[in-house]
Amino acid sequence: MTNLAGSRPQLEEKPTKFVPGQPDMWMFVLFESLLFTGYFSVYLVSRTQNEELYLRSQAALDLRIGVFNTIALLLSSWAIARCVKASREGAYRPALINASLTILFGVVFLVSKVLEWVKEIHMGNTFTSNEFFQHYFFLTSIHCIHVLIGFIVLGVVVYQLWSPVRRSQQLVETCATYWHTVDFLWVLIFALLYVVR
Amino acid sequence: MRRTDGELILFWTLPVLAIIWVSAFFLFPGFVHPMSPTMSAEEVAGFYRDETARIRYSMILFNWFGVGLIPVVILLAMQIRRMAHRTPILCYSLIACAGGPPTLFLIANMFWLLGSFRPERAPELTQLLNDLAWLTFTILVPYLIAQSLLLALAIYWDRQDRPVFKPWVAHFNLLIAAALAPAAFTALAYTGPIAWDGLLSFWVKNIAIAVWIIVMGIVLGQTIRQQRAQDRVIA
Amino acid sequence: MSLPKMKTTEPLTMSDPPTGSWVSRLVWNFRHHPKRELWFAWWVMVIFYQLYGVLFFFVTRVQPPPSPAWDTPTVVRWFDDHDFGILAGFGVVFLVAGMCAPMNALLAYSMRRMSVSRLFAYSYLIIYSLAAVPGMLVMAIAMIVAALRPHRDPELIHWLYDFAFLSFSGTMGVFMIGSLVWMVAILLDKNRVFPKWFGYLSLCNALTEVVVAPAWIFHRGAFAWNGAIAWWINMVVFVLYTGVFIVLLRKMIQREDFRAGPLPALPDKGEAAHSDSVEAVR
Amino acid sequence: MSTTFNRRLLIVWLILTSMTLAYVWMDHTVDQNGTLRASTVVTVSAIVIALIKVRIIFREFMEVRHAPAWLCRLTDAWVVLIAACLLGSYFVGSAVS
Repeated sequence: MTNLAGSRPQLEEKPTKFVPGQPDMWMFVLFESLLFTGYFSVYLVSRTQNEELYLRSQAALDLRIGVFNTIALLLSSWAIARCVKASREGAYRPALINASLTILFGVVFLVSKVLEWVKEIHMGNTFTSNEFFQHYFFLTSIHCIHVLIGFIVLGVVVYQLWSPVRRSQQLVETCATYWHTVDFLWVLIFALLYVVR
Repeated sequence: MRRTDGELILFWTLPVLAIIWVSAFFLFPGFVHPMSPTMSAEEVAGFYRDETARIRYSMILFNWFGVGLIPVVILLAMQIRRMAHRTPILCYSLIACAGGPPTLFLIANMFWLLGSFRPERAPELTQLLNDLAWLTFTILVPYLIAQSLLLALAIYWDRQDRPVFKPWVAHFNLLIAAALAPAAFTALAYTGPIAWDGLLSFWVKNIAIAVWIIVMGIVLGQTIRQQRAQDRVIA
Repeated sequence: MSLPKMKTTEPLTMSDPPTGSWVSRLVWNFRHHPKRELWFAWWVMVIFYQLYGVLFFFVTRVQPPPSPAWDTPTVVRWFDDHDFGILAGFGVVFLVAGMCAPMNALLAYSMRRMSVSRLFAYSYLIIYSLAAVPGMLVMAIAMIVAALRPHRDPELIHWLYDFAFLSFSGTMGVFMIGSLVWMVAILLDKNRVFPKWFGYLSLCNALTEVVVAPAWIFHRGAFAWNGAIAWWINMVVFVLYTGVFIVLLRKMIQREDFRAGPLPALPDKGEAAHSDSVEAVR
Repeated sequence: MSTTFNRRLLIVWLILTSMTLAYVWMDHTVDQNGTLRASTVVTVSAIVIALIKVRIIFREFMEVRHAPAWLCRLTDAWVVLIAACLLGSYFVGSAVS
C-alpha cells in the first residue's frame, strides 16, 4: 500500500488513463441509471396524459427547497471528489475531513428531505393523494433509500481512510463513484419533479 | 466413548410422534371417511357445527406436533453428508426441503381450526375455509416428492464399498415419489380417484407418507446404530 | 473457511467420457462426471425457470397479472375463462415446486465456496426455502380454491383473487434480504467465485423488490400489482438478474476445482470446448 | 498541483450550482401569479440542463476525464440514451394525449 501511495503522484505528472474505482461499480452506475430512466419515462408519459393535475399538484412543491436539496448534494459530491484527490496524494487527514463533510451534507439533504415530506403531508398531499404525489413520494423515497445505503458506503470510506493498514485507494474511488451516482440521480429527479412543466 | 449428542434422542421421538399423529388422525372426524368436495356449503357448515370439539382437539394436537418431522429429515440430510459425494449440494437440498411440508400443513391446520372457531358464521365462509384447508393439506406434496427423489439420487451416487443406505432404499423412495405425485392435481375433480377424498389423492398419498416415515425410520435407526458402532471401534 | 473433505471414491481427473452415442455419453456423465452434483443442480435450476415461465405466463395466464381494478363480475368471468388452465397449471406447479430445493442448494453452495463465513450459505438457504411459500405456493392455493368452485359467492372469489396476487407480488422481503445476503457475500469474497459487478447487480435487484410494496396500496396506475413500475420494470430486472446468475453459476461450475483457495480462471479454448461438450450432453 | 486540481473542482461545483439556480429563473419566467402552465420549452430545457449537469458530474467529479476512452464513450452514450428515453417518452406521451 505504501509504495502504491508513493507511485501515484508520478502518475499524475504524466496522466495515464485509469478507471476510477472498481470497473464493476460502473456496471452498477449504468444499470441503476437505466432503471431510473425507466421510472422517469413512466412518470413523463403519465404526466402528459393528465397535465392539468400534475401542474396543479406541482404548485404545492416549493422550488426553493428543491434547489437547497440539490445544492446540499452537490456540495457533498464536491467534498467526496476532494476526498478522493486528497487520499490519492496520500493526504489522509484532509481526505478524512472531506469524507466527514460529505456525510454532513448528506445528512443536511436527508433532513431537509424529511422536513419537506412532513410539510407536504401536513398540506394534505400524501402518497395516496393523486398520481403526481405517487410519483413524487416514490421517486424521492427510492432515492432516499440510495442515500441511506450511501451512508453505509461513506462509512466504508471513513473506515478505509482511518487506519494506515487499510487505505485502499480503489475502494475509496468505488465508494465515491456510488455517492456521485446518488447525486446525479437527484439532479435528474429534481429537474423532473420540480422544474418540468 | 462417544459424548451424548442427542441424535438417538431425536430419533426416538419419531415413534412417539407417530403415535400422536395416528391418534390425531383418527380423532379428526373428517379423515376416516374423508369429507367429500361435493358437500354443499350447508353440509360443510353443519359438519363444523356438529363436530366442533373433535375438530378442535385433533387439530390442536396436529398443531403441536406437525413440525416433528423436521428433525427426521435433518437426520437424513446428515446421513447424506456421509455419502461419497464431492459437494454438500444434496445435503443442502434436503435441508431446503425440510421446512416445506410442515409449513404447508400448518397453514391447512390453521384453516381447519379457524373453521371450527365460529361454526355459526355464514356457511359459504365455512366452506371456503374448508376448501382452503383440504386443498392445502392435499397439495403439500411438492417437497415430499422432491425429498424422496433427491434421497434416491443421493443413494444412487453414493458409490463406495459400504454405502450409507442400501440401493433398495433408493428404489423405495422413487416408488413413494410416484405415489405422491397424483395428489398435486387434486383440484381438477370433485369425484373419482383424484378428488381430495379419492383413492389417489387421499388414501394412496397419506398411506405413502405413513409408509415412508415407518420405513425410513427403521432404515435410519439401523444406520445410526451401525454408524455409532463403527465410530466406537475407531475411537 | 476450507471446504469439508468429502469422501470420494472417484478421482477428480476422470478418464474421458466414452465417444459413443449421446445417450451413452449422457449416462456416463450422469454416473461419473466429477461435477455431476453441481451440473444436476444447475440443470434443475434452468428447467425450473423454463417451467416457471411457461406455467405462469402461458398455462395459468396469471402473468402478466390481470388488473386489480376489476369489479367482481369481471373477476368471476376471468376465473371462468381460465378455469382449466389454473387447475391443471398449478397442479404441475405443485408437482415441480420441489425443484427449488436443489436450486437453492446450488446458490448456497456458491456462497460456501467463497472465503466468507458459513453463515451466508445457511442464511440464504433458509431464506430462499421459505420464499417459495409466500412467493408461489400461497398464490397457487388461493387460485385453485377460487377456480375449484366458480359458483361460490362472487365476493369470496374476489377476495381469493386479491389474496392470490397480493401474496404473490407483495411479499418481497424474503427476496430482498436474500439478495442482500448474497451481495454481501460476493463483495467480501476473495475466492473470485462471482465478479463484483454481480454483487452490485444484486443490490439493484434488492432495490426493485422494495418498489413492489405499493401494490398493497393502489388499485390502478403505475404502482398497482400490474403497473408499469411495480410489475413491468421489476419483471425485466428480475429476468435479467436470473439470466445473469444462471450464466455465472455455469461459469462457476466450469471453474470449480474442489479446493479452498481462489477459483481458477476458465481453462483455455481447447479445454473449454471439451468441458462444454461434456456439459452439453448432460 | 493539488491546489490547481481543487480549484478545478471548485469551478465545476460553481457551474453546477449556477445551472441549478438557472432553474429558479426559468421557473419565474414561465409562471404567472403562482399558476403553473405547461411549456414544452421549459420541459425540454429542464431535461437538457439536467443531463448536461449529469455529464459534468460524470466527467469531472467521477473522473471519467482521466478514464480510458471506452468509459468516456460509454458514459456519453448513456447520457444520450437517457436523453432519448426521457424526451421520447415526453413527446410520444404528448402526441398520444
